[in-house]
Amino acid sequence: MKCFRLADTSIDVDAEKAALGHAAAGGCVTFEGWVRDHNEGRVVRRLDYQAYAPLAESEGEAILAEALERFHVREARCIHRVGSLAIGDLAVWAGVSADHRDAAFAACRWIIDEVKLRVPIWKNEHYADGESGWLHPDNTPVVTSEYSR
Amino acid sequence: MKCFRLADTSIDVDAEKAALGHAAAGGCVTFEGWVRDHNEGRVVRRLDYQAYAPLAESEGEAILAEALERFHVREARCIHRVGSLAIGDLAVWAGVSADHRDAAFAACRWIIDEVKLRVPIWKNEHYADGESGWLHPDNTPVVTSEYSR
Amino acid sequence: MNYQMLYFASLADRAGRAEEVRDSAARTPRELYAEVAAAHDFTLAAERLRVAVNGAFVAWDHALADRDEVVFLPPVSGG
Amino acid sequence: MNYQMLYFASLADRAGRAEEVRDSAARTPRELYAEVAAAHDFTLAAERLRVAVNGAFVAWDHALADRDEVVFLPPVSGG
Repeated sequence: MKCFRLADTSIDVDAEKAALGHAAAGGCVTFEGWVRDHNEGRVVRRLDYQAYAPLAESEGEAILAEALERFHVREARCIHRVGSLAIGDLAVWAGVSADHRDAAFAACRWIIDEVKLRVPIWKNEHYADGESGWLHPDNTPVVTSEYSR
Repeated sequence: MKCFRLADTSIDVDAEKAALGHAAAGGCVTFEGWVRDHNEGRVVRRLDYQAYAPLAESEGEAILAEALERFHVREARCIHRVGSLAIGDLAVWAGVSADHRDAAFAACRWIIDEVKLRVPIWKNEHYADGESGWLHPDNTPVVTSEYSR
Repeated sequence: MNYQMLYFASLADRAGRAEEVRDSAARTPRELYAEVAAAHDFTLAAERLRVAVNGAFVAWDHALADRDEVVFLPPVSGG
Repeated sequence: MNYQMLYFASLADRAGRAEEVRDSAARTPRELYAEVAAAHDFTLAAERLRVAVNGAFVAWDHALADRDEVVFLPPVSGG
């Protein structure tokens, strides 16, 4: 059973969360990343996610397996959108169930941090002024820092 | 609009989460407390929550208002069950939306911690051996520590 | 004065009731708790409790008024 | 040897394509990146990139084989 997946259509949050259920779990923490209408002071209209799918899936799966080893958690799942998204759309969902809330919070936070750091997915923001650009992990634009010389 | 509520029937998570939506929010963190089948080494069959409703509601509302002041968040909600619950049932739900995930994680964690500390709600666990007992905030039983002398 | 008492959780079990009207000479929650603790054999020390009057937390030396709703709150365990 | 190249994000924009088959004398990702960077005017330094061969991360001195799928990965920005 895959715990990390890429989705090219809307994420079914209820289905994801149902997979976290466990009679011994007393807490569940989820993170949702939504498409925000602003970044670094610019108005964002929409964005595209591109992924190197085979590696994104294996790396995402490795992160979740590592989370189960590092934290005292029962279940962990993550699903990331690819394609074109509008403001307010759900871009990424991560969820963890655990006996205690300390572990659930810590593991969920760790998973989303690692996904942003390690999984080969790229965000292209489209701005209100008509420009667009690929972003770095810190959400600064690739274009101005690398190519505008 | 009330942001903290007590519920004597199942919590409608979708309705709660919809209230967190905000175009400027890039992240949403939710915590769900589930009825666990074990506590302090004992098998739990079900539990009851009792609340002093007027004070629970005003104190819960105060916690959420304080969260909006302390953390850079957009929306915050919490809903807590009262009455009789079975293993796996959702006992408490807390959710926060924020521009950035740091604030969303921190605020959601703070809210659930404060609710457990300050809101007048009491948990009575019913064990597999037929015993039951009210719990302290640290989940140790009231009965053995205070009354069994 | 008459006070409307509400009891919750372990205190309700101990008192064998969820509420009662008490005719009492106590003028503060501290005095009133000493009285009801003796009456119902409560063993929880006042320091472990909080007190609410008419739905709001108050201090132990708060001045009580006739017909106040007084609640002694055991340590909470929600969540 | 022939390598199946895939390009993503800013590198795909820069190269004007998402993939290409390259006939190359390069024997490691390091040599191959120098070659494609020159061909497509990539300005991202190799130190900013990671490299994957046949769907798995590899070191820059990994020995390439004929028909390998080689991907130079710009800094990621998912989530």
